[in-house]
Amino acid sequence: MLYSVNIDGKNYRLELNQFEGRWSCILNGRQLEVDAVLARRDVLSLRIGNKAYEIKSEHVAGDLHLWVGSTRFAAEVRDPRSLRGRTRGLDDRGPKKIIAPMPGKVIRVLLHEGDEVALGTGIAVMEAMKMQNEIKSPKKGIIKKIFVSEGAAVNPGDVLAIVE
Amino acid sequence: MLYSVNIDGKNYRLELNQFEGRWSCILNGRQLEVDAVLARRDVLSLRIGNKAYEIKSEHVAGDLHLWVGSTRFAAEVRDPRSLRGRTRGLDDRGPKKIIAPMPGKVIRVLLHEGDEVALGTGIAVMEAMKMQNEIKSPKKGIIKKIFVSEGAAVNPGDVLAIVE
Amino acid sequence: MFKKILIANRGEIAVRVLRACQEMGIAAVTVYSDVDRASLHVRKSDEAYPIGPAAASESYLNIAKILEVARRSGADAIHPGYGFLSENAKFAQACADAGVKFIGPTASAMNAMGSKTKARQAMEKAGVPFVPGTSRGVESVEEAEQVAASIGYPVMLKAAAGGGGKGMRLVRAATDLKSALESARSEAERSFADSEVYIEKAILNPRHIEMQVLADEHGNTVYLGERECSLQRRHQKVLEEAPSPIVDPEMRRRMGEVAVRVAQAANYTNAGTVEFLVDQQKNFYFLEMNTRLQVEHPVTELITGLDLVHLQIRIAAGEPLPFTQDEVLIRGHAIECRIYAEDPDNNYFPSPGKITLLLAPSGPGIRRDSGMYEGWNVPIDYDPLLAKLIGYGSDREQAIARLTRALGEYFVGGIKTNISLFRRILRDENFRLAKLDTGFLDQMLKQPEDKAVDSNAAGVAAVAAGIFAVLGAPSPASSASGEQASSKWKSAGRRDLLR
Amino acid sequence: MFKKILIANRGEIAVRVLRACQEMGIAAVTVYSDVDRASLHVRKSDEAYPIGPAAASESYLNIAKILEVARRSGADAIHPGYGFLSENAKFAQACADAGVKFIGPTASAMNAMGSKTKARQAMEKAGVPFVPGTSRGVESVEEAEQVAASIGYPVMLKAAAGGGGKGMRLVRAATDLKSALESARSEAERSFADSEVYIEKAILNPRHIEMQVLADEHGNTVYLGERECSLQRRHQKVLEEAPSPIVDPEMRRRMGEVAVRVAQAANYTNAGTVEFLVDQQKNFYFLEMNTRLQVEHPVTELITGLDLVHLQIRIAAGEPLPFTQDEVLIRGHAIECRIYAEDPDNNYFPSPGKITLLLAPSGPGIRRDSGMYEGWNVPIDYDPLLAKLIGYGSDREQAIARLTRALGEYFVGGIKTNISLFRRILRDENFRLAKLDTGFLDQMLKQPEDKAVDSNAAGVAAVAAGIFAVLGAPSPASSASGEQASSKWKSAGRRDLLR
Repeated sequence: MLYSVNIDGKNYRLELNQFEGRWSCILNGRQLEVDAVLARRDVLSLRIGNKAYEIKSEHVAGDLHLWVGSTRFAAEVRDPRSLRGRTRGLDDRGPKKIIAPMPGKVIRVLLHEGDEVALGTGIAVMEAMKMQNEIKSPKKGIIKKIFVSEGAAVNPGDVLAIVE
Repeated sequence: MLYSVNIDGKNYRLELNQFEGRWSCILNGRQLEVDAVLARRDVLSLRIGNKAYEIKSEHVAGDLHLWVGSTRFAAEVRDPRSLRGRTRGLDDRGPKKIIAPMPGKVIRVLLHEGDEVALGTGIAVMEAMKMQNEIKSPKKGIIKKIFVSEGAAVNPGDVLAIVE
Repeated sequence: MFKKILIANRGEIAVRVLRACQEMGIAAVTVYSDVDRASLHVRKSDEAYPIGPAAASESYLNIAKILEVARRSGADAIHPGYGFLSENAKFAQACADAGVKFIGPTASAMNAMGSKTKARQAMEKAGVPFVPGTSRGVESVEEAEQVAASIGYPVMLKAAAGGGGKGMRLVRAATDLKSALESARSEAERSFADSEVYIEKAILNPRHIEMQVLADEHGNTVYLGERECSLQRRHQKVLEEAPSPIVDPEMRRRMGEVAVRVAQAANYTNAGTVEFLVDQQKNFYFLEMNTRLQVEHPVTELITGLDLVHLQIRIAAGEPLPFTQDEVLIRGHAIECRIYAEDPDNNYFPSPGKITLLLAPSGPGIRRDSGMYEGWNVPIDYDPLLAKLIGYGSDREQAIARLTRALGEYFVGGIKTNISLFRRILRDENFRLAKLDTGFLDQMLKQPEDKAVDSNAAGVAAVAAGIFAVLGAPSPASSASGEQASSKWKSAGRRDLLR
Repeated sequence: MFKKILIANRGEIAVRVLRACQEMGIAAVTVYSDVDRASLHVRKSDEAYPIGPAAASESYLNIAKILEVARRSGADAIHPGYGFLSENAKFAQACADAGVKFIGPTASAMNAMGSKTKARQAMEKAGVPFVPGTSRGVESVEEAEQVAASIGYPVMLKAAAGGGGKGMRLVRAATDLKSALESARSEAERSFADSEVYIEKAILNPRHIEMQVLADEHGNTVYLGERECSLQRRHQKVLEEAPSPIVDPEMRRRMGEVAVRVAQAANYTNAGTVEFLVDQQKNFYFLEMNTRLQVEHPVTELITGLDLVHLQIRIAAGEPLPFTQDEVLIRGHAIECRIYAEDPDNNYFPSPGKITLLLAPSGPGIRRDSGMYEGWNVPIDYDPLLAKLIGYGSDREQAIARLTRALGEYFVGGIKTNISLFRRILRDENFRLAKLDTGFLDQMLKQPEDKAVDSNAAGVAAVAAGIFAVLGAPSPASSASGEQASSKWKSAGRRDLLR
């Protein structure tokens, strides 16, 4: 099986086949001696050569993370033949959406539509788990639209505002 | 739903219905206020009235065990309408089979077919996990048949001998 | 001894107290809000009572409901944990009035200490060392300006009823005083329903060191050594250790004796903590007394070998302290990490949700006090403290080493936690040298993190990603539960909207 | 200090040593047999090497294979754990010859102690107190009968190369001597490839108490207090505690000094344990010296605050002991439960198989050293020790209380364990009164267990059974994995048949 794997933004070409519990593996043209056991769901005991690794797999909000020991990597796997997998990063262009990073309540809206903002200017204050957090602008620009008002409950992924 | 539940040999008549996360429960004609949450697979957080219980469910070799705190109960559940569930205990009558209680090796066979045995007489010695264990006769009688010889590898449930 | 104790709390501390009850053969009654039905403390208790909706004011802070559960269950004592009603004198009084023993100090001792300004007035009489400032709330901006000018900037504004950094503001210059006072007041009002704010001289780069005391109801008061709590973010403690690396036996004795004097001045009983600011010359100033068990009590337990919750219960049951000051034996070093559901890579935003995978550390020198389990859905409604990981060692270096090892074993999948923050703190050069002050963490976090991309590890991740794909992971089970979690948040959000 | 340590073991002790390596910044290399690929020690290591089939003689006991891994990996030291090659002088010598440091005593110190009869001869010279008997193996039944008659029955037959009760027989009368000697010899031959058996006077109802010693390579030897190991079944330790309830500071000093003398007589270095039999008048007799880390070392770690594996590694690296005898501070009480995969309701038959659910205890005073995890398939090929649960308390009563609480939290689903046995021991009246001897456990197990059927709990189980049925449990996942496990046993069995 041929995979295109993206790890923290870098692409890898991975040829991987399993036969009677043994693996053959070519990563970016380099042959690797691989031995893997799924210890339990989402936990892989991996050997490459004689180096041993504990790998944890995690899905958060649709994203796949792989942990090699204590280091986290964002991962995406595509099988070119079946065109499985997703592309991403496309909707980062154009006006930036300010997304609620957590469920919570909007405590204060600090600006109005049409206000100018610098990178890092606070736009709203949210409260969750007894903590208040300022939601900041990800870029310099003008606030095109604000979708929430004070006291509103929001969910992660909800669009709070758009900066252009 | 109506169930016939057997706990450690005692039968219970259980009427149990779930509606929008709430339970109605009648055990042997007595109405109980029941509230249950499956904390994770095989672990139930159960309230009866305001008493709280942690219940663990376990399947070993086809048998269902329920642990109420640290107390283990053998359980069997039958739904009379669908006739699900199993009956058991029938093959305990007649000649007794001596079953291997663990995987391992037969180290020694202590008796021959035709020998008389008392309750608790050693019939064979098995070894597993570095320990030797004597397999004893469950009743007084005569050894009708021995199925294993010294050095044989056996699996749990294998019949080692029959005592009549 | 009590027959049945009601635990008026949730999370890891409810589990902590529950364990003490089980160990002492005392039945444990818990209470829970609607979103906490599946909590560990409910599952582990002998009796559990629902007390209302998620909002703490309608459940864990509702005195009437909790006393009603005490009555119905026949509990003869209540342990309040920390937070919630633990420092509420009205609650302590209501317990006394209802004939249920409150496991903690009396309402009057609490009152004496509950208001920072009142405590200051009482302690001044007892000759306890203080940071210069007002002993009462300031009435007006003008008064604040006068006081600040007389003690000199920088000054610190503090809520009289405060705690946890709420209503606290550092003011470096007169021009900032007015707005800081207003925002401190409004935060104090919001957090404690009490807008009283007072002024102190700000000690720059102080250490925050606190002394554990224990007083029985027969007049015996002892101190159990100090805790170094200088590692804070937004005035919230993040990591605590005992003993403090800068406190020697002589300084410990002096601080301990002041702490005992503070407790005795208030007729204090049960467990309490006297907080000090320590300046760079090792002068210590009384800050406040916390009239409850502290989050960080385990580090004291590990270096003294004592169980503070057992002792709290014994004291409340009228037993005398089973040891004298001389018998308190401090050995080794302990460090606690507060594991929060928050995202260190994203400004420490809270991160509730479903825990899809939990690998928990154990082994030599590791204590884990946790309220979470695999499959649990961390609610959005409360403090994000999930667990405490505490490392003990023969010395500080070994405690750090063991804790670092244990943090490497800890994995909480499905939500974000601050575990990586602790890995960073524990390998920080200044932390290892014990060069600590309350500004340490802000300072450290300003440095760009040394995120050398390990290209070998990235390659390993690539191989692993492929293997998971071949083996059919993501397993349908795990991604399904992820969706459940997010839709649960959504419905929680909708519920809020409909209120 | 070493850069890389090879751990020549498996199970919980391999994980224990691995953790110490991680804590000390030393890379850890592990080895595994075919059935141990999925073991925790492999998953957690830096490098892992396969060394052959399940049979220990072809893997964990194969000196050539292990030294080959040391060479390939570039390990500069080997930690043998306990069991397997840990007390094999040939292995220690082979390590020395290969230029790899063996973390333990020298081959010659091992040889001096490895044969119980040789050790006895050496110790007699050093004036160490002994149980009357032969200092060498008996040649014939006639000689045995003579010796037994002269020291008087009952006598104990023991394998010279022995350990773990193998080749050990109690003989109460002359008529039983011949058959006992034969079976002891054949068991000794089978277990140790050495049929030498010697005779000692049997001390009836003795306590088994052992003293931990530590010796560096610069001539410093200290003792770290005793462990009470009287709770045994089939001569296998089941539960150990420290300190011993009958040893006072004066007796500890006397036993400790004898233990240090024993170690010094053999030029002993690194960690070792001197075992004593203690009779009802508190006389103690030298039994043997175990030239390795003991399974039960954690109880000593908890009462002294030291890490024995760190110290073993430091000593092997040539460091002097970092403390003197006077600085050893014993505080509190610790008890260890050895959690075995065996069925206490069915004559303690081993119970390998797949762990379908694992709930692990934690919290105050609880240490857990474990080699298992949820989803792991316990192989049939090795010792059934799964984990050790150790409880610490300010005193023995609190240690018992905490351990009892923690055992209640412990759940290992899918296989049988002896957890219930420990619950029974810890609530036993005589155990609580510390009326212990090596016959205690057999005595206790002869009593019918007080299995009062809790009809309330049975009713609760009935309700729960129904709820699991409604919720769709047994889940397909768990029953499927159960089948996998049993078919795996079957195929393992078939493999054996085909050999």
